[in-house]
Amino acid sequence: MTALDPAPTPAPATAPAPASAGGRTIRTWRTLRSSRTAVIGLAVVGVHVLLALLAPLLTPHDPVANSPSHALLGPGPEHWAGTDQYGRDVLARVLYGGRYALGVSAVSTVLGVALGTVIGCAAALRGGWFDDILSRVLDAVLSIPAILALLVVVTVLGTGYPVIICAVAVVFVPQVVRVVRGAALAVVPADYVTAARARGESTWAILRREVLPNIVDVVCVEFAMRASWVVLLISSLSFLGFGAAPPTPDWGLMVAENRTAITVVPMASLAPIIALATLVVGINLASDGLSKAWGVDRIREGS
Amino acid sequence: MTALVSVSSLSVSYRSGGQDVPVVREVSFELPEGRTLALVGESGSGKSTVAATLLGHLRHGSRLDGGEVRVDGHDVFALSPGRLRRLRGGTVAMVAQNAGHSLTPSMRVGRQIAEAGGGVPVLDLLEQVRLPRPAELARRYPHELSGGQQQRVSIAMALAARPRVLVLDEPTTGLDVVTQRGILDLVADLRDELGLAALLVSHDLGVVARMADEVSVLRLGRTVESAPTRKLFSRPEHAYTKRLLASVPRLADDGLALVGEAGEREIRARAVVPPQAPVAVSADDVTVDHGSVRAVHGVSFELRCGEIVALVGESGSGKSTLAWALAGLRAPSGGTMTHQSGDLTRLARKRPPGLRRRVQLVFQNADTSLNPRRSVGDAIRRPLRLFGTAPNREAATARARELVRDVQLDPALADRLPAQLSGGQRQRIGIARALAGEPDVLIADEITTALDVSVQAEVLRLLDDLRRERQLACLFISHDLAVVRGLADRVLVLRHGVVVEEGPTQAVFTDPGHPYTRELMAAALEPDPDARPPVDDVPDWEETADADGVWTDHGHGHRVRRWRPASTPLVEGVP
Amino acid sequence: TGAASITALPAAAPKGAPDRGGTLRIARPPASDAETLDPAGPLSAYEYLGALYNRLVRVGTDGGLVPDLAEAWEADSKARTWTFRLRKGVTFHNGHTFTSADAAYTLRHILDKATASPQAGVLAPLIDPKTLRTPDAHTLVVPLKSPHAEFPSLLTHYNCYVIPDGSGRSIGRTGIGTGPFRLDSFAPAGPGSVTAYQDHWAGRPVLDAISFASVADMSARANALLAGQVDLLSQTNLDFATARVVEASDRATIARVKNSQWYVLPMLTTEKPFTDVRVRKAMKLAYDPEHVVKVALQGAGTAGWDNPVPPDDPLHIRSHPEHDPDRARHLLKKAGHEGLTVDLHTSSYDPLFTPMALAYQDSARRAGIRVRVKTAAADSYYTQIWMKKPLMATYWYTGRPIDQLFTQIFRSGSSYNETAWSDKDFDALLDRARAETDDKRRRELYGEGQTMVIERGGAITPMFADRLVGVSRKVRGYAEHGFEFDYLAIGLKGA
Amino acid sequence: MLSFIARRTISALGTLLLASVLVFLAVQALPGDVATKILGKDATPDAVAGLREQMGLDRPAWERYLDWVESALHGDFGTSLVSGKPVATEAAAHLGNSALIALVTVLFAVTGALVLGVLAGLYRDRWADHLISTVSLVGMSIPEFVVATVLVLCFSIALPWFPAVVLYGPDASVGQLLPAVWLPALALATVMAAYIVRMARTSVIDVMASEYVTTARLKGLSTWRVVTRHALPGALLPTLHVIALNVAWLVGGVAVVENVFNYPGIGKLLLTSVQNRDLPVIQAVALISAVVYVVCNLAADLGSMALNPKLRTRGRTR
Ligand SMILES: Nc1ncnc2c1ncn2[C@@H]1O[C@H](COP(=O)(O)OP(=O)(O)OP(=O)(O)O)[C@@H](O)[C@H]1O
Ligand SMILES: Nc1ncnc2c1ncn2[C@@H]1O[C@H](COP(=O)(O)OP(=O)(O)OP(=O)(O)O)[C@@H](O)[C@H]1O
Ligand SMILES: [Mg+2]
Ligand SMILES: [Mg+2]
Repeated sequence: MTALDPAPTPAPATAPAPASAGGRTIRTWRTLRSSRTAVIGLAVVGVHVLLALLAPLLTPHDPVANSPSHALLGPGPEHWAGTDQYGRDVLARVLYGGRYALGVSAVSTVLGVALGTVIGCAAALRGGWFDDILSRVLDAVLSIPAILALLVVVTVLGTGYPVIICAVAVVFVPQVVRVVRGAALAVVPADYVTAARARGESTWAILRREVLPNIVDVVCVEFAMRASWVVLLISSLSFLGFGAAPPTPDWGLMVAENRTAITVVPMASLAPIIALATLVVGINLASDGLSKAWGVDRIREGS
Repeated sequence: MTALVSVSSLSVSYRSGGQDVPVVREVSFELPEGRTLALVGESGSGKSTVAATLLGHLRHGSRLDGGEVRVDGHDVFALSPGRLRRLRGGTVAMVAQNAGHSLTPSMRVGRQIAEAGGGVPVLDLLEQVRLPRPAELARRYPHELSGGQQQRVSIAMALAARPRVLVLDEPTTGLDVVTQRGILDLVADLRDELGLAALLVSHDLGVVARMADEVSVLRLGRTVESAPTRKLFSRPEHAYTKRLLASVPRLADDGLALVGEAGEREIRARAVVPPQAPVAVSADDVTVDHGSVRAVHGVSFELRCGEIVALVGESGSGKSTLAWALAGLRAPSGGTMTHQSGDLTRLARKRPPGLRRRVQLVFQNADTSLNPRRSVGDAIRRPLRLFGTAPNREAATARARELVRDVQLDPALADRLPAQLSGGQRQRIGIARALAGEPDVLIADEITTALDVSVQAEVLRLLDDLRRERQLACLFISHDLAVVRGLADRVLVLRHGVVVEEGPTQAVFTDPGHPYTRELMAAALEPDPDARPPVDDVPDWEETADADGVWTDHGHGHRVRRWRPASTPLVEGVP
Repeated sequence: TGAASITALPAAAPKGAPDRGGTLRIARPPASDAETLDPAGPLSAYEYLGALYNRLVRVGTDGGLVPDLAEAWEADSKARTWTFRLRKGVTFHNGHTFTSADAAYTLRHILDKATASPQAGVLAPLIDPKTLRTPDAHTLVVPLKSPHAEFPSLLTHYNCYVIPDGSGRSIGRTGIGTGPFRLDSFAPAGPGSVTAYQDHWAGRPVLDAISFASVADMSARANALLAGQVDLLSQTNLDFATARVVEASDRATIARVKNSQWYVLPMLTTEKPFTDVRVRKAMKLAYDPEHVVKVALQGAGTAGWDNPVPPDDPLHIRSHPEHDPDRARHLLKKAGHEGLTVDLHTSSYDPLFTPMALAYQDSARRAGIRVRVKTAAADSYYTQIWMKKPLMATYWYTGRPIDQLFTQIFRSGSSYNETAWSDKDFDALLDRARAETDDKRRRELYGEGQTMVIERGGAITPMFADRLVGVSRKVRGYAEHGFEFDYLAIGLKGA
Repeated sequence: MLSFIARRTISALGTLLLASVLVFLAVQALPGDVATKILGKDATPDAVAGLREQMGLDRPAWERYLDWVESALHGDFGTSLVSGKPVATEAAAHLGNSALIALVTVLFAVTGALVLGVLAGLYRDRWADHLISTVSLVGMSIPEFVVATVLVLCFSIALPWFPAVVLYGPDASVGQLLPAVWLPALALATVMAAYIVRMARTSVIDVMASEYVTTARLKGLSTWRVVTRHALPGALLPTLHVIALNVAWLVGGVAVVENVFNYPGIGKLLLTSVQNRDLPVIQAVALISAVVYVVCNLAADLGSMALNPKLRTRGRTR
């Protein structure tokens, strides 16, 4: 389009030229809304969050109260999803379990992604020996399976929310660093970063003003993806008996406790499985939608 | 006799955000046997889309809205898949826009040509497109070939099944002038030899003028004018065509061409740099290495205030490297560079702020030189604050708006993101950002290469205005001699990191001393079918140095590196 | 309701006579990766022992002693020297004849420090290995350091299986005994098998062979049974849900071993507030064992009333203080612990710990005691919690004769004294009971001992639980009580 | 090319060395009394004390590290604190068994996933693509222990086709283990395939949209030829790394699945050794997983070198 051109140029004419920050949010929102997968995914996650938050209102039952006279009941008017072998209400346990799954994975993912982002950006920007050594160390850390690292951390520090949160965060940092570093490396040679360098800006200013805003999408997608991994990982850990301690209403634990009884009280193990699967599917859909909306290829970037 | 190809009221659109966006609207043309039709127009005008319909191809997501394309009497969009396959390659073949991307990287080029069908042996085809040592070349992978060679392989591939129509989509974009000339000559020869009809897509009016029998000008998907080449170039009718033609810089212009609303051309007299103007930057014997590669080799020049010095040379000759060294992004490995107020051999972050501010770089690609997530106003304010040119936020905002106005843009644009601006607007913002530090030296590295001609004309004019008003010294880097012609006061011709010729623009263009300069000029294409190249004889040559030194002086600062006619001829494109 | 269907679980395995022959497949939890076949050692592979070896005496179904390799035994009048008359015509699997030398060696092997036998702690104070005498090939004389009228009962322990003379170093691998089966193969924490020993002194067993598979995960064991891969789960107390699944399947069913384990909430008597006997007493009076049996066992067991001696033991006394929350409250008040709050540690190590803890918590509330149930990791439960935390949940297998039980778990300084209870009177009472040769009088003394444990000890013993054993529907003649498993009679129908 | 292989191999070795340091340090941090663990619940305090003395873990850490690395290089990983057997033989037996599962898994997952992924990519936005994408999304979202449990329920309890658990020890022969391999492999393959399907789909879409595939089509080639000759080599490249990462992931994944099936593989060894605080075994298993990871990545790099002529011919004159 040329300025000599009497015809108005379409792009600027249609865009109302909003302020940059607000414009971004609006744009993001619009792209998100246009992606059906993202909407469905976010809705599913949202429902999960709501159910977890409103758990006490939604069920009159205590998720950890044993009631032997009501053990192993099928679904009925009193216990919608039946009870397990201790007579605990399955629905209550699933609802409260969402708090654990969401809370722990959200906090640990935030921690891990935040830490990983800072380190990854710094590595990409500093380059040189710092980057070399860091990449080596991260590679070495990555070469140890996450589940083993987690088992070791949990056995060292014992189970419990803070430990699991930190452990998961720490285990995921290298993977986040790798992805973020990759994304940042694509930004660092861009001319606007070079321009900032030519102006003599400080590393931190370049990171904050030039690099970070351009990888926000990658970081967000990474966040969504990690969250789904974390949910799965934590449930695996609980399943193996290294995660949540009974009688915590944890989904992985519920499956472990009830899987042998699946023919007698199928809901006791199916309900947590369904909850787990829908949450992860929701997160995956959301991150798929996000990545499409932002043009980030999530598989290429990570996993 | 009916035309081999006939396109009638072709309309194509694609869906975006739930809306149908028309890309091609009611385009019609006919292409008789043995003729060449050119589609011209600025980027995004729908040229490639039209071209691909000749092969019955539409991009993913786009849709035929109306009209039909007949090739050899058949409606291509009605053909069965099998017949369509036979049409492709057999009747119509395509040479794609970017040979580097259109060859499968994991397959040897010989096999790629062979599988295109036809009975012609691969080696004969390779010979036909004038590729030396075809047997060895056929076993190479695409990435082992130079851009020119890749393009020749694409052509060979298109010719393999002996088609009757050749669709050439920007066959020379991305190639340097010399290579481009070679490819065009080849295509012209083959067309005549094999009696092919050709559809040539290009945004370069020079190429079109040289190759086409007829021209259709596209704009926003519509044909604005359609005429035989000679007529179109001599008597354009539509104002848009006129403006387009007028915007193309020519080797003959002695000063910057200003293009009017109706496409009238007016040559602005060159600004006079007073001989006593102070020297802003002087470089002496500068050498820059990329590891073991010596990219710039002993370059010396002086740049005075208010002067524009052009640095020309083919791709890879070291132009950008020199620019980066001046801007302090790369440390030279030898020689000195000094500014009035300090030493330029140091890296930017070690230069005192005052010096950093005075030497500013404008990047080639306006798309990538502005942070896509920050408003353009922000981009301009940042150096204002950093260099302390503006004492506070309000002053910076005010000054930024002023700068936007200085580059002839609406200050309201300051709130937009780069993606909301056109290419030309973005490039102006890039310049405004460079001006924010109130520099006295501006390094412009191929700042117009990515722009359409009309936009390019504006940017050049802006630069010329600035140097007149602000006495800016400017190092203007380009690979296009014609662009340099109207703007620069002096020219440095760079080849393989070495300056082969330098002198006042006037002198260099009227009397190019070095065969390399002559080669560049001979390869330049004028938007005029009758234009004769300013030079036609380019002798084969090799470098010499004798006792008198390496330079031959032609007076008035015009000097040429010594050379002598070569004993063995060089073959283009052979590594 | 659910409760009804649980109590509807069958009381015993299918009745009827087995067919002769066949291979019984048993899934067992491995004792450790380092388990051996040495019966005396701390890591013996328990299931193999009864098949491969015999003891001198064993425990009968009525809780009394019955002959095994010893046909008869008698003490002198002071119960200081015991003489065992050994069975004749018994051969080891390697063809050697069983003699008194083997029996004596077995005792010396247990007492050998290098063996690290858990039973050494019980026997060493009684026996000096040098004084063992074998007057002839079929007589073993055991002089005791102090009188012990119940001494033979100590030899019923599963550490006391008889091994050939001098085999101490190799027995862990060879498994040569006199039992109904001989060893085919054995891998620690791995598979193994035994085949019928044709020359067994009591006649050959019904089965041709038994194969053992070690499966650590309980659900995996249950799955193996359900899938028909194994016929019997040993040492596996199925939880009710799994039991119901097993019962409902057409391949397997549930057999019950009555009162096979007792559950304890040991209070560490060295830790406050349990140093005060009034607090301990209050903790016991405060809850209703019947409630715990109902809640935690769904009725599949017997109330313990804080007496660790199983109800079917002939020496068991029935009397016990009644459940009395008011008195408990009163006692606590006197001890200055009104409104006591205690932490009770449990784990998923055993499926009944947490239900028991919760039931106790429920019941004790009426006495104003606040119990906070804390769940600890299962894998480190016995290293971090047991004998370390003031109040926790644990269990023992029944089948220990009363003197063994008291000596091992309640006597001052004994190795498994999980309450760290140290009561001079109790120790003296034990000594007196041992020395008492009059059966009636001795029975009274052991009765007094039980009362002491109930009144002063640190162990809250709410219940004896039935073990729910998963067996294939083909299994016949399954009989197990305490540590006794009938390898001779068990067989398969339609094998 | 040779120099590329050499460089890549050396850097892989460096990574391994670093990983060994990390493993050693992490394992040193493990608390818990090994002696109590070995002797089990019924251990007497005396026995525990004796054993603790015997093991003598009181030398400085770096000394033990050097010792460990040196003997590990000779194939000696020490002896298991629990079973007293050489760790190397024990780990080798378990590793072999897991390799059996891994082999079947990778075979299933990779071939199945590639076929499905390519189909989805080719028929993008049609029903086949939607079906495959949805199934793979669900596959990704269900943890492997759930898949394993369901498989046991269906194919060994309801329909007794496969054993529910493995009743053999680590020394079982391939013939003994073979019937038990399929269900765990299927459970792992489901999860693993999901990732590969998605990756393959995306890269096929990318490649199919590339100019060179368009050019190949416009040459008049048949779809089959365009896909197999032009699109697949390019599409496989990025998939290769996802496959490598997934194979490395198997090491962790098997821990869960082997636990469900009582399969005597490396994953089960890992779990029991962590539970038992069997330090030499943990170290060996961790190191083995690191080796697997590094080797897989190395293989992927070399594989992509073979597929990508740009890397293969690097250094050849142009
Ligand atoms: N899926 C699509 N199908 C067709 N056209 C599309 C599609 N997506 C975008 N377009 C738009 O169609 C217009 C025409 O594109 P086309 O490639 O034909 O232009 P062109 O004249 O060849 O431009 P250039 O000189 O940049 O190659 C452009 O504005 C392009 O952005
Ligand atoms: N970072 C780098 N590392 C190694 N070699 C480089 C690097 N950048 C450029 N070169 C080489 O240095 C030489 C000069 O490159 P430069 O970019 O300066 O050329 P140029 O004249 O600007 O070309 P173009 O017109 O394509 O922009 C080329 O041979 C190029 O291959
Ligand atoms: Mg185009
Ligand atoms: Mg350049």
